[in-house]
Amino acid sequence: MNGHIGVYVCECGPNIKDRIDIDKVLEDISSLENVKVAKRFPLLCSNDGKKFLEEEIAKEELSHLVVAACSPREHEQTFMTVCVKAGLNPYLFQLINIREQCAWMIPDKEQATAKAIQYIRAGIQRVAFHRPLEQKEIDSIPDVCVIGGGISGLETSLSLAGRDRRVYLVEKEDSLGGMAGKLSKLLPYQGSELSPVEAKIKQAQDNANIEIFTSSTVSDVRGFLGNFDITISTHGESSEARKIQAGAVVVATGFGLYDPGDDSQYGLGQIDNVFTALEFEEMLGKDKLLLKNGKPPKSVALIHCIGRKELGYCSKVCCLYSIKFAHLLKNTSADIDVTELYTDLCLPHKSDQAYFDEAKEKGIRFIRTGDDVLVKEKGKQIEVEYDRNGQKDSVTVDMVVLAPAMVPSKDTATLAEMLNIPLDKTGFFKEIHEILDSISTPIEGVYIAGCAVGPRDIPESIVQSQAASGKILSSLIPGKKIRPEVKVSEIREDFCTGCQTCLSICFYGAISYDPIKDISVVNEVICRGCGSCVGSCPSGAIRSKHFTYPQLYREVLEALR
Amino acid sequence: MTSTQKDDKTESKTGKTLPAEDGITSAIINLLKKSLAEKQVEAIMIPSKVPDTEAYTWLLLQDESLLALGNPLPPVMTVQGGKALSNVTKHGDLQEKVAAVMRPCEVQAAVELLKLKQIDLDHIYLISVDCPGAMPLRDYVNDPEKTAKAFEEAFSTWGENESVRPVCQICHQFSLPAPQQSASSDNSLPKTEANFPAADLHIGLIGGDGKNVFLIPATTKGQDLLDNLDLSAEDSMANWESKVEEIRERKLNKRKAADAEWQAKTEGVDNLTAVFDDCINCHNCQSACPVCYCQQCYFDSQLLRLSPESYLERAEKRGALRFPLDTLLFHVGRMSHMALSCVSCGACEDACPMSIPVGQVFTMMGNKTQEYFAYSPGTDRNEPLPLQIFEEDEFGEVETPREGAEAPKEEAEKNV
Amino acid sequence: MTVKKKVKSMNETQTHRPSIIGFLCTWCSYTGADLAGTARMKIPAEFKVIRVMCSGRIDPLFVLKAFLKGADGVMMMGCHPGDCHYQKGNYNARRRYVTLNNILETLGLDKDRISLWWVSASEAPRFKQVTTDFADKIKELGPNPLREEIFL
Amino acid sequence: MSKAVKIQQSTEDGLRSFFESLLQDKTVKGIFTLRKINDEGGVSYSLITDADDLKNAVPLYPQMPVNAGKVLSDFTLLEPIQEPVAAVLRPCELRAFIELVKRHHGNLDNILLISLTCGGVRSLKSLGGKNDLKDLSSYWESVSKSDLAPNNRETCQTCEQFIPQNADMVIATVGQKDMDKECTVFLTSPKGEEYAQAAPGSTVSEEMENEKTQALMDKRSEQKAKLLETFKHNQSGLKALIKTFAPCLGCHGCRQVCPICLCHLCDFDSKTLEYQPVNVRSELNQKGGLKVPPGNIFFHLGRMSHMAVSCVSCGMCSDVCPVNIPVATLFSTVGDTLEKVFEYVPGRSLEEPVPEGTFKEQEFVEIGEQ
Repeated sequence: MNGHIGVYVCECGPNIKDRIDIDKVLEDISSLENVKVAKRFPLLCSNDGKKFLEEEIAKEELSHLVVAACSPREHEQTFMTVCVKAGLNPYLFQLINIREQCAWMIPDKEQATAKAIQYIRAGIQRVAFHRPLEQKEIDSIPDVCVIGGGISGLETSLSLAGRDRRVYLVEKEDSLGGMAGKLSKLLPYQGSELSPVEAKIKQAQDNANIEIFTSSTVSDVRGFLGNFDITISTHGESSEARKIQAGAVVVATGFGLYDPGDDSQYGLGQIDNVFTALEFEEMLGKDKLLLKNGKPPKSVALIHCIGRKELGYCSKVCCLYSIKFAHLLKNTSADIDVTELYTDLCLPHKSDQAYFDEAKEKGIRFIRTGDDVLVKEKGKQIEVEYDRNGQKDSVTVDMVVLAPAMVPSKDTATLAEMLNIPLDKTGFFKEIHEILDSISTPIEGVYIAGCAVGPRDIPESIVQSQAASGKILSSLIPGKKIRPEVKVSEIREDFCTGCQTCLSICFYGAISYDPIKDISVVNEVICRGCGSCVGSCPSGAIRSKHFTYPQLYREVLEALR
Repeated sequence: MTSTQKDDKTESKTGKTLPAEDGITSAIINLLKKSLAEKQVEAIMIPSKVPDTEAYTWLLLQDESLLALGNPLPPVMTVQGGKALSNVTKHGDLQEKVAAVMRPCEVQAAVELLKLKQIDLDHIYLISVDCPGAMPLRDYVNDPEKTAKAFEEAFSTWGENESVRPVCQICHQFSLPAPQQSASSDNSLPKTEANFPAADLHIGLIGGDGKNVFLIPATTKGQDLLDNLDLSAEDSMANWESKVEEIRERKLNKRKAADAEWQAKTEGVDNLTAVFDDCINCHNCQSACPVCYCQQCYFDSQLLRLSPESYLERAEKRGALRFPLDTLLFHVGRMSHMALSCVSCGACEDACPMSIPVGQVFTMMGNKTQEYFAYSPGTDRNEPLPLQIFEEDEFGEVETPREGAEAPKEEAEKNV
Repeated sequence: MTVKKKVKSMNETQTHRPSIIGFLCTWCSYTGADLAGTARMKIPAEFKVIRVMCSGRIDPLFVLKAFLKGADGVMMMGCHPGDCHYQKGNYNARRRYVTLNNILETLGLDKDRISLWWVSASEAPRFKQVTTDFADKIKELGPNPLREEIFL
Repeated sequence: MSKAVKIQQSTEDGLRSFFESLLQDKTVKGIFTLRKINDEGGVSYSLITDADDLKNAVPLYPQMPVNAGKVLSDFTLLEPIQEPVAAVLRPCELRAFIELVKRHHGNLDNILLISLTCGGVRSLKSLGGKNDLKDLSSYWESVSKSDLAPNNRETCQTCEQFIPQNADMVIATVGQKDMDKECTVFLTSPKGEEYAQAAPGSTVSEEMENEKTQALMDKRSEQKAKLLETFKHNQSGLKALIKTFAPCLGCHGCRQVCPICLCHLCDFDSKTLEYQPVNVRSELNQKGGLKVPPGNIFFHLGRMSHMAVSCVSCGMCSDVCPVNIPVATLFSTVGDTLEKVFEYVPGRSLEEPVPEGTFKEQEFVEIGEQ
């Protein structure tokens, strides 16, 4: 190669000047092959510095630029912009970090200087193998795919559709509404008797911007913010797959309920008149609150915290709906005897305390128990054994209602796999930050809302859904171009032997297989340039741009000087 | 051909006679030491023995102490020298003056590779040495000591030794590679850069009886090297020359006989097939061959692959289809690619795990085609490759040149 | 620059100082290294960084090449499992490291010269500690015999 | 107990007549097996479609000219076979084929997989490169005695996987006293049972893995232990490694015949890894000399890092090495290590993902954290 490489060392005030013998550096490298010019400058990231570099590139007709200064994380972009201004492809440039990882790490000036020389030599060797790369720009798709037709999914869809975004709403059940839709009544203090869920379903169905897919699941997702290719499979007598494009995905797949199992100490499925909260809700809904023998219960025990210990988290909503049950039971007949067995009470909202006190006034008994509660048959009745401050005690009732914990809905793991988003140890989707950003995922353009993230109550779910919509509306602006990664992987066709190992390695589904050519193909828009596929290719057919074998190998050679 | 030999005799070469008190090896090694010490060259490439083993390998060395491992004429030819040199220079000038000491056929290969742009000789001094032949690699691997001893005898029985490899027994390029009947070959010294033969410098052993070695410059480059080492070529080499010619005559006759024999043995597809019957498609012959330089051999590529159905059809045509497919196509095809440049070094035969006489067959085929084009590979850097030039009125008689390559392919599938 | 000059300047640096190559993922380990610098932590001078986008990019062949070329030590560094910027690249890195490590061990080669470390963007002290410890270990091991080995 | 068919003929004739019936009633389109190609004892794999040609079939011939897994992979690379074909493979060849299929290099559809309890194959080397295998009595005698057959490949002598998995049928040879009188074929899959109906014999039920196979297993394990010991002494360490590969010609024949090396253009033969003049100079200056061609050990270790985890220890590599480097010993020893590390047995199952294409989050957790 007979290039014109320009090498510029930044003094960075005293930071580099005082700790590295820059003149020695310049003396060593200025004589190297292909080095046209080597100079020093007080502060290259300053406006003067940028102007200086710009002029130099033109004046010296540089083919490649090497800047020895601070960390690429600091000013790589700065100098790349300079290159662009000067008409030099920004990828024909290399920033050598002689500040953080040299000057500041090595007190001994001589050693620091020697190492700086090595780093810069490596940079010069490397840059000689750089190739110009082009920044692509592609249109972004403003439409959104919402997975899950529960209260969160509905809320998200409605607020997006309200801003004229096209929404694809995918629900695996044959009807919308999700868990919240199954609730007979919301807490009285939470407003109207009529479930707002139904209202939202109606609005969604009437909204022209929302396309609803019931009995459907998302079977494939590829891409990133602004550009997802999604396959929606509809099941039922005629199952079909439909390919759609969307700019963002909201996962609002809700939750499932903890199953203590038939052989648990709660007698579920073993003893008559032991019900789960959901079964109880259905009875309430049908206004058929009766025992198996058709008689109304005279006494009911409500057991909280089922699975709390096993799962290691509080589900947050059980206390309230159990109290709700108590209220409703009392409303059916005042002399019904209701006992609530809890290990810890969770009353998060401002109105909850009053609601709880009211229950106590109505004569509902609240007993704080230890973790071990045992439900067993006692004649026609049910005895619930528990310990209370270490004392064994028990209560005998006609009916027992269990409040099982919320658990991730069953297809959570599969979805996580498909979307390449992580789960946390509870098995719910993992948010970027539990406090600071509870709806974003590591994948740009994929958001999580509602109980898919963890136990939430309805108001919290709704707020989250609105937040997700807000994020999307502010980041995914119609007409705004998207700039995909430049330093992506590419396949050298004649080397590729079609073993498809790279397909299983790529987390982004950026690599596909071309059966005609019998080779792998990289989708450069989806590829994020991590380069994991490179190491997996036995034929060396994959090259990651700007981190090619020769480029890195030069660095290795110089490091071994 | 013999006529050219006579012409060579008429004008006798001059060179430098170097006494070899401690044997020819140390004489040559000392010469190389001297040229390193006096900075005439910056590096030496020479076959060397890997310490604590019987194995030989090529060594490119700068540190003169390493010369102790060197042996200009090891009992075996491991990697063909031309290939080895190409391996380190094919991507450009080494920018270091290197003296490469090789067997004549290795020098020839280097020159062929030069024509094929697979080697860069700018800073290289090609030095050839009178070669008594090489022992079969398998013999050496199985019993180094015995084989090495047997090889020693080859120095006393120039051209008559039966234990060296068959291709060596019939090799007529055992000395300074000389063009056969190529027009450009004028062996009078000094050669001009514009028209030099294969080696820059040749080291003669024949007629020195192990007491002397002869340094014969073949190019001005070689001559300058000698001059700078105060070894100017003033002695007459007539004695060496006549002995070389004598042996060459004998070997040419042997070669004719062998060619005839092999032609008979390989006449017709069935015979040819029989010769390659044991082939297991390891393609060692191809990768050991110095003039098979392709990065991806056509015969290893996917291009020949068919669908299972067509394999079945082919099988049904004949009742049985042999796998791997196209074994014979590979050999015949390879032949068609490189026979013209075949320097009869026998590397292929050494590398064959099934002891197929592939070297001997290719030598025979090589001779035929080379005579046909009046081409002698690797003896003159300026002689163009026959297939890179053509004369419009040549070979009028030939109708369909591809027939030869096609027919065996069809047959190869049968093998029944 | 002419070959002669190059040869000379190379021979000058021949007096052997140990050389340790670190392949650092840009998101965690390289950032952690920067932080160490910003905090003016003393890091062994023989430790030389090669930046890659992800530890998953570290082709075992690089490590092998560096090792055979005579690197006295090679460190692969990436994000802690679960924290990879690309989700799972570091798991691949780990498998490849394990493969190489076991090959070297089985063949009785200095597997200890090759190591893998998880260092996050905030773990400057850990960066200092692992690089220093490894450098000490390498000093104990002495120079990599492969550096002088001719018959490779 | 597993089902088996017994044919009252010598094992080879029994197989021939079985294949004949398969071909005649068109149950299969062809038989893929070893076949004589000359009178000097030369054999090659062939696809036999004509029943009359079966006389040349020698399915049990103790030689492996090429790894049949590689051949079947080539055969089915472009598309699956449409009509059924029966293929006779040795266990390691079958394992190789499975590994290749996993890497999308081949397809199992419509192949009736017939394997055998394998007494090993003779090393081509032991024959001085000549294919002269006329006298097999000594071989068959030791196989019937569950002994290590003389002149077998080293990898065969130490092979503990000689009882095939994933086959539809398994021909019993190890420890079979009267192979000259009877032919026993175990039916190890429903497919096998279905096709066996064409076999001219009676169905019995026998133990495929019996004390006789166990006897051979013990001998091989013992041999393997020995080999590992000598390996530790002779092949371990840098010096030993260099000695081992000193004679290497760089012909890469080992890679060419390796069934797992599926790349049609090997990275190590590509320009990427070739030495530029600058590399040659820098190494020359650094060390005072370098072996030419360079990068020999790099090739072998690199190839190892690519395929050793799937090495099926068929021993082809050692057999084609012109300079007798014990390539297979090295590779299969390393393979054994990796097998334990990744709990991955090459060719065991189609479902197991290839190690280089997957990982477990919970594995090797201590690494990198200390």
